[in-house]
Order: sequence, then structure tokens, then C-alpha cells
Amino acid sequence: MPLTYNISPEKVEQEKLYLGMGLSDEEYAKVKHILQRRPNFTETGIFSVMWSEHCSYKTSKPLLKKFPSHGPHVLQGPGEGAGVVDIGDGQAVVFKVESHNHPSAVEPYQGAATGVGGIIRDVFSMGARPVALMNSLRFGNLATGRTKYLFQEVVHGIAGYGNCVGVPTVGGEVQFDDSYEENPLVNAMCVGLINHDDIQKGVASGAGNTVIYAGAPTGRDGIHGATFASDDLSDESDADRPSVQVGDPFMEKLLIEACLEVSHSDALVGMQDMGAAGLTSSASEMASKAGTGITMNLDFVPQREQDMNAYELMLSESQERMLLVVKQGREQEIINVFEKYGLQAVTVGEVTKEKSFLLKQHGEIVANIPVDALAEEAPVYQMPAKEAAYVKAFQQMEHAVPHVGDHTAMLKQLLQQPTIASKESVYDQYDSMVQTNTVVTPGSDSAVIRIKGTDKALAITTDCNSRYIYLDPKIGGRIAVAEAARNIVSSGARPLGLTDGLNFGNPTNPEVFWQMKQSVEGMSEAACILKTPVVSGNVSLYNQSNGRSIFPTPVVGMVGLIESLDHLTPSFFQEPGDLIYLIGETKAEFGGSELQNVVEGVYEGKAPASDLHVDADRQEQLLAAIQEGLIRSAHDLAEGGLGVALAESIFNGKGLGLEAGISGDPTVALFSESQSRFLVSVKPDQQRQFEATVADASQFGSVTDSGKFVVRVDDGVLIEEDVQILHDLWKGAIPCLLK
Amino acid sequence: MKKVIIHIMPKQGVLDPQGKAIQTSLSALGFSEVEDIQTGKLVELFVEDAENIDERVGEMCDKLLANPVMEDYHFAVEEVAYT
Amino acid sequence: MKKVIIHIMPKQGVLDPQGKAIQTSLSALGFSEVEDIQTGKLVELFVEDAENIDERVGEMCDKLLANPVMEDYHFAVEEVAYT
Amino acid sequence: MKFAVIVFPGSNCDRDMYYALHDVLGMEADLVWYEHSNLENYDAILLPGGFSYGDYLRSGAIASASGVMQQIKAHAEAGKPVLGVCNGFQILLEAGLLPGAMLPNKTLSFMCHYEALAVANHETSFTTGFDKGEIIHLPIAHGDGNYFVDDATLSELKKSNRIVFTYTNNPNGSAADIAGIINSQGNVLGMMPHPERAVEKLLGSDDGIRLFQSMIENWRVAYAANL
Ligand SMILES: Nc1ncnc2c1ncn2[C@@H]1O[C@H](COP(=O)(O)OP(=O)(O)O)[C@@H](O)[C@H]1O
Ligand SMILES: [Mg+2]
Repeated sequence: MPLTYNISPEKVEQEKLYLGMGLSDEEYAKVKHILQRRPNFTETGIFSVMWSEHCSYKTSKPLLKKFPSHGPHVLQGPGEGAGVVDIGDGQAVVFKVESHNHPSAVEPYQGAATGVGGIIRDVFSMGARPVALMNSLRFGNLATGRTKYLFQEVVHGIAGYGNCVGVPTVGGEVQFDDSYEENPLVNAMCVGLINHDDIQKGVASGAGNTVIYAGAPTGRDGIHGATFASDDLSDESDADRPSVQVGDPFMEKLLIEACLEVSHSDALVGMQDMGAAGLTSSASEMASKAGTGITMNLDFVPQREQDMNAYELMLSESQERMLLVVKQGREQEIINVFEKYGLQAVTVGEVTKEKSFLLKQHGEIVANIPVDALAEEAPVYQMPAKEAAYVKAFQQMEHAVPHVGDHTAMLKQLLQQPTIASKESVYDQYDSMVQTNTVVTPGSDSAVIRIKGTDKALAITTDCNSRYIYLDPKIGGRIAVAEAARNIVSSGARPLGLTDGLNFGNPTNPEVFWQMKQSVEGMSEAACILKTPVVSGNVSLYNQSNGRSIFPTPVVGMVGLIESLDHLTPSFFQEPGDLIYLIGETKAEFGGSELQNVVEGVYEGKAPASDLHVDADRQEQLLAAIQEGLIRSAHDLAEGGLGVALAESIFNGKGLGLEAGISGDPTVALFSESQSRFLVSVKPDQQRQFEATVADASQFGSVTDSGKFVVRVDDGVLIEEDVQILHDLWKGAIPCLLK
Repeated sequence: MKKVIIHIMPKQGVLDPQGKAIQTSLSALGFSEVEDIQTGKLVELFVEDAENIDERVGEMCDKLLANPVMEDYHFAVEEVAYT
Repeated sequence: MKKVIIHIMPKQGVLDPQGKAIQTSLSALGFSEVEDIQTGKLVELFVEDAENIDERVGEMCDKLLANPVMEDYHFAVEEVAYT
Repeated sequence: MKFAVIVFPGSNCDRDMYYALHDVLGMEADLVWYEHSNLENYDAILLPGGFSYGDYLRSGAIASASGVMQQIKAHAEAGKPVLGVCNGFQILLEAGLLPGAMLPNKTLSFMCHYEALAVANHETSFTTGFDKGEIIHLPIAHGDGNYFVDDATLSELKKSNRIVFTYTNNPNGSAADIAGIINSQGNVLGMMPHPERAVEKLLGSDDGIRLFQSMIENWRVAYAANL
């Protein structure tokens, strides 16, 4: 591979080598037109990574424009390392989600670890201290050795990296479905805190200013990682193995401290991490955003391996590297900070007035490209979209109630479904408490971290029930956002904004593109109505293997603000005697439900209906009740419906029990997945006030001290079981499947 | 009975952050003669005698002991006296 | 230039939970001929030529590379050609 | 009383330790970068948790070989208090200031949750604020917390009452359920659980606060006696 120097521009064209790098014939022609000559090998590589889906969003850009990204509190929407939202007191919260699906399929530990590393850099490159990590994971059913291995190693990788850098991993989600068997999803989210004054941008302004490279030296790892991430995962992926990137969380920890120290200096002009497409994308994007050019001498780039050529240096995805632009003459101040932490920082180039991306090596010019050609002039495609045939068929189906004979047995079975079962064996491996802010540790609707020095806290969640999105991408998209918002509200917070990770199959397939389009529309509607602007996100396409797409999975990461710690609301029942209420209506809706899968082994039919205005009103009312101190616990209803929510609410090891009465078809009452519902508990002496505040709430049970889970129907006892037994089944399910 | 000593090392070009950290520490301790370090894993197996021992150990490495994505391995088989 | 290959192994009597776990996995994969496993660390140093290389490497092990409470080490020095 | 929280490259509970002492307990404390530090003017040294040097080679090994350890040893020999928590405990073991070594948890996984601990010795200068045999709750967060020690040293530890904290439900395989031990002089304590993470009820427990209060109280008494 290193011998690329000998490949002439003519050969690149004649042998169509650009195709192997990911450029189409038309794109190559466009490059030639822009340059008014043939690109050399290095330039071809630079265009191919910058115009890959991963960097250019060439197929998804038209869709992303639909997201509402403004709001009174949004300080920075999409376009920088991460979104920034004001939280008052001169502070802001910074967050973004990032996918690392394909690398994790090839090498799960390092793929997941470097995914975490990358998203942390996006956050501290803004000048923010990373304060929390989340992750959203999808795997096949834990039936094969390979799936178990992927699951365990991904979790180890997230733990290995996050624990070492000292950012608490406070939550996330794991869903298991066959469609992810070969193509697992690993999305990581990082949340940071910043003072408004410290907000940095990735801009290379001021001709004459100096470009500094800091952090790990460049090796040959991950070369072509960005284009690889935009390819279909096929059996040939194994051949991509040597490009696996290895993370060094120790180096990252030092980089965090050094970069945060540097971000207070007025010598710093701009800073960006080297993520996908490494040095190429960071340098060209910083210049493009500032309307400048950049010249770099690659001889100065720290190198881990010998004889690296320009192509390799520019495309390497070695981890833990940052690019900084510093005021001319003040370089040493910045370099000294990095050196204190034992990190390398060197001058590699300068900002130029002329808007070109000019690279030199060994005294020769190895690339000379107009900067805007790489970023702004990247091709954008309007892909054809076609309603998926299966969706049409699903819309014709009537709502049907799966047959349940024994409701106790079914409840137990549902509690043991890996998607529902306790994830304690996962999150126990994450340091969820470092930084001493974690008020609500993993296992609740939202994680909560307090903000030191204030009475406020942040609630954080990730959500996406991809089964509904598979059945009906628009409604599923709405539900994903609405569910995230309900999780935030349940904890006592008001949603501030969201970040999304759009994981889909191959966009050149019109049915897949239609799924994307519809779900983005649904998410946008929900984001508007629920007032949670989209401030950042990530797109991961070509998630398919052997021709089969994953369920469309647009992960929603949401952050909310708890205005006073008094509003903090647990998801668990608190005390015997408290009254249990269901907020919202329950209908016979089983399309895409856990029950449908358990009983019938399929996901089909209509997704549950979602009325966003109802959701918005209900969320307002619940939040008002919380803020007035009327709510003891609140929990959002999701997979497995009311039955599962009741069980989860009582699993807090306090020896509590419950008595509940339901009416109508017990299967519908207990296991339907109708949307926009909450399960709350209320102190008896606040009953009247609560009922006056929240509409559509009906009391149907109370908390007891019996340690028994009792549900009655009109004519008698339907379920009576020890809470401990249910708890043990729920808690032991995943460890048992892994044995 | 045989003792099999397996050396598992990161593939050429794969980052070995641990090696780098150790090298820095050794040089701070005054061992500046160390020019490079690589760290790896050592696995010692005690195995019943068999004809195809090399083949079997190769399979164990491929399937479990080494990560073919990032690691190379080699091994040596030694005779051990029963004790 | 010399290459020093250092083997660091848990002392007799020190639990090796990782070795136990690997043995369980191997036997689940059908490699029941494995009677015992020990896991350790491998450190390869590339060192400038010197008279007292054995002594120096011994010091490195005592001061940093091995923990005498739980580990034993031994090493071999090989000639390597400059490249 | 003035505390030094030593910051090694990769320490990540340093700021938590500082916050517990400075913000919660209102004590004088400094974060002291390990290099070019001067520890003479500090009354107590705290080695925080985290992953010094990425935990490469062995947890705590590389930090224990760094120059600042000489000063920490001198401070300990002078009878002044040293507390190592989690990675700090591992560093004290690697440096030989406390006996034994840490192996990987028996589960082979990192673990983070609250554990119930018994205060096995409530008469050290770190534990006088606890009752005899009291059960307290502190978080643990470690991958290598499986304490190993040879039999002779273990019986010595037991005989001299140097086991300070034990797990009531041993999570990691530690010998004799050991969660924390002290040196024979009684001024160097190493423990895997994190007292600095348990200084506010809001976060789940404030049992850890009494450990620091004991240190402060005993220092004051000794200080007054020397006046
Ligand atoms: N699905 C999306 N929704 C909203 N914003 C997005 C989405 N995908 C990407 N963005 C925004 O586009 C910008 C570039 O993202 P990305 O290429 O992931 O950055 P990086 O270079 O850090 O990998 C970021 O500001 C990101 O927030
Ligand atoms: Mg970025």
C-alpha cells in the first residue's frame, strides 16, 4: 500500500482506481472539472473521503434540513462538533450522538471504544468538559456465539474507554432483534458542560495564523475507514481488518485536560478533533467554515510508522488527535500546555487568504485543491423514495389481540425478553459515578446529573423503538422523539433539545430512502410540537448485510433541564399506601409490540397511534404536577405495556408490593403498547390536587408492603406473584442467555 | 504431557499504547537504552500428548486465544515430565 | 541492537482467574485436552547493545515490569540485525 | 489542616476528592500535579482513584515508579497521614507502602455499584468516627480490586488489626473480604471503595464523610498536643 507515489494521475483515471476509493464515474468527472486537471492519487483519496456519505451527507442532507434546529435556547445548532443549548447562569450544555457500527462489527471492543473516544472529542473540542456518556446499542437475539461475543465485547469496549477517561457512563439502551444479527449498532452520546465564554468553534480564521497538530502520532490505522463506514457490510469486510483503529483512553484523558486548559487561552482561534477522514476533514472543514485556506507541510506531522506517504497521512484515522489554529506568534504558549501533559504538539502549517487546501511533502506539492470543493461543493443527491411494499400491507391489517392464556406466565416471559430484562449486568461494568454528579444512576427512565454550584440538574436519555419505525416510519419517528421526551419529563425535567443518530440501510434502495424520509418527517413533527430542537446528530447508512437491512433505527438522544433538585422524580414506587395512577388511554395496539413478538414471532400490522398534541399536553400537566410536588414516582410506559411498567416500578429492593385492578380485556390492559401513557404514584393526601392538575389520570391501584404483585380483574385475581420472583427472573435473564 | 508456550503480539502497525507508556516510564527511571517496546500476552497450556498437537493449538489460537483482527501469534511445544 | 523477550507469569499459588476462564471456554469449544492454563504477559524490548544487558533488564523487571508479590519473570536476549 | 490531592497523568477521581474536601468539608486542599511538586507543606496526602497511566502494565505500577513517590514515602515515614483510594490504593501496594497486590476481579469485569462494608477497625486515625463493626455503604468502581496477599502476611494483618474495612458481600474475590488495610504505623490507609463519592445524601450516601472527619479530628488533636 505505501507505494502509491508511483501511481500516476493517468493511471488513476485509466484504471478507474477512484471507484475502489468510493468515487463514482460522475463524481470523478466533477473532480476533474473542479481542478481543471486530473487529480493525483492523494487528491483522489481526499475527494473520496470528503465526498463519502460519512463526511458529506450527500444523500441525507436534503432530509436533515427538515429538522427544526432553532429555539430560544439554542446557542449552536448542527454544523459544529456538537450542539450547544443554554441552561441559564451563563452555562450551556453541549451534546451529540455518534455511530460506530461498522468498526464494531469488525472488531467490537476497539470499534466501540473508539466510538466513545470520538464522541468525547467532539464535545471537548467545543471547549466543554464532558460530564456524561450514554450509549444506544442494537444486537441480534442472543442466540449465537457470535452475537454474544459482539454484545459482550462492545460493552467491554465502552467500559474500557469510558471508565479510563473518567467520564461517567450514566445510561443508554440495548435492544435485541434479528435484523441486527450481522450488523450491530453502536451509537454513543456525550454530554458536556460549558460556560458561554468558553465556547470554541472549529474555524481556521485569520490568514497567517498557525495550524498545530496535537496528540497521538499518525499511523496507518483506519485508512479508508470513512468510506468503509459508508459501504455495505459484506463478507469482504474481514479483509478490511488491518485498518482497525485502536483507542488509547489514557492519551484521550490527557488531551481532554490539555484542550480544556488551552480553550481558556485567547491565543486559541479554533479547534477541531480529527474524526472520520482525519487530518483531511478537520483541516479542510476548519478552513471552509472560516472562508480561508490552509497550507500544511506533512513532513511535520508526527508519524508512528515509517515511510508514510501523503495519501496515508491525510486519510489515516488514528485516534486521539486534535487540530488547532493559534494566533501567530503565540504557538509556544499552547505547545507548553500540551507538553505539561506529556503530549506532542507541533506546528504543521498556516492559514492562508487564498482558499486552497495546499499540502506539501518532501519539498513537493502533493495536493492543491480549492477548499470549498471539498466541503460545500460536495455532491448532493435527491434519492428516489418509494413506499415500502410491506408497509402498505401492514396498513391494511386490523388491530388484533394476541392470545394470552396465562397472564402470570406471560408477564414472566415478557420480563425475561432481553430487550426488557434488566441491563444491570451491562451498566455495572460502567463507572457511572465518577465526577460525583450522578443523582440517578442507570436503570431509570432518564439518567440525572446535578450541576455543581447550582440547584439544577440535567436529565439525559436515549430512545428508539425501531420496531414501530419498521412498521410505519413516520409514526415510529414521532414515537421515538415523544418517548424520549416522556422519559425526560418523568424525571422532573423539561426537554431542552435532542441529538439524533440516523441508522439505516442502503439509501440507494428507494424503500430504504423512503424509510429515512418518513422517519425524519415524523421526528421533525414531534421535535416541533414537543419543543425539542435538533441541535446535532449523525448519519450511518448501509447498515445491512447479505442484502438485508436493519430495522430503520433513528436513535434519539435527549437532554432536559431540572430547574430545582426538589423536582427530581424517581421512576420507582416509594411507600406503601401511595396511590397508583395510569395517565392516558389504553387501546388494543399490538403492532410491533413485545407481546406480538413473543406470542406470534413477528412484528407486523399498524404501529400504535401517536397524537403529538395529546402527548405535549400530558407532558406539560405531568411536569406541572411534579413541580408542585404532587408526584412520588413517574414512569413512562413502553415495551411490554402496563404490566412491565408496574413490575419495573416495584423493582427497587425495598420489599414493596402492589395491588391493582384492571377492567376490560386483561391482555389489552396489561400488555398493549398504546402511546403517551405514564404510570405515576401519588400520596393519598395529595390525591385531589393531583387529579385537578392532570387530566386522563385514573387510579387503579396502590402500593403495599406485602412484597406481592397482585392484579385483579372484575371477577377475581388475575396475577398474584412474589415481587422477588419476578425481580429475579427479570434481573437474571441476560446473564442466563450469555452462559 | 506437553507444555505449549504461546506468544500473542499486536500485528505490525497496530497501536500498542501500553508499550509506549512503559517505555516512557523506563526512560524516566534511567533506562534510556530501551529504543522500543512491544507488549503482548503469554499463554501456557498444559496439554495431553497427541499427534496433531500443533494443529489443535493453532485452532485454539484462531478461535479464541488470539484476535485475528489485531494480533499475531506463534507457539512452541515443550515436553514436560509428569510430576 | 538486542531484542529481549521477557516472560512475566503469576507466581505459584497466585490465582489466575483469566486462565481459568479461558480454560472453561476452550473446553466448551471442544478442546478438552487442555489440562491447565496459565496466562501472563510478554514484553519485548529493543535495547542498544551493552555489556551488562542482563543486569540492566533484571533491574527493569525488579523496578517496574514485574511485581514480585505476585509475579515471576525470566527473559532471553536475542541478536537483531539493524534494518 | 492542608490536604494535597496528587494528580498523576490519568488520575480521574482527583477533582472528586478535591471537591469532597474543599467544597463539602470546607478544608484547605490543593490539586498537586505529580511532577515538580513539593509536598512539604501539606499535612495529609491523598492519592485519588482513576487510571494513572491508563493502568497500563499493572494498575498503579507506573505511577508508583514516578519521582513523587520518594516524597510520599518520606511523608509517610514522618508519620503523617496518607490515604490511597482505589487506584491510589493500587499505587500504595505497588510502591510497597502497603503489603499485597491487586488481581483482576474474579468476574474479570469492571464493576461499579454501592457495597456494604464492615468497619473492621474503628480505632485508626481514619475511622474513629465510625462505630465498632458498623456497616457503611460506599461505592466501588474498579476492574482490579481482588486483593491478594500471601498467607503469612495475611495472618500478620489480622493479628495486628490492620484490616480496616471488609466487604460484607465480597464482590471481587479479595482475600479475607478485604476492602481496606493500614500500615503498621497506622498512618497509611489504602482502600478500594470510594469515600469521596459518598459525602452527600443526594448522591446516595454520606457515609464517606466520617472518614475524612476522622482524619481532620485526629490531626487536630495531635496538633494541639504538640503545641
Ligand atoms: N442526523 C443529523 N441530525 C442533525 N445534525 C446532524 C445529523 N448528522 C450530522 N449532523 C451534524 O452535522 C455535523 C457533522 O457531523 P459529523 O460528520 O458526524 O461530525 P464529525 O466530523 O464530528 O464526525 C455535526 O454538526 C452534526 O451535529
Ligand atoms: Mg467532529
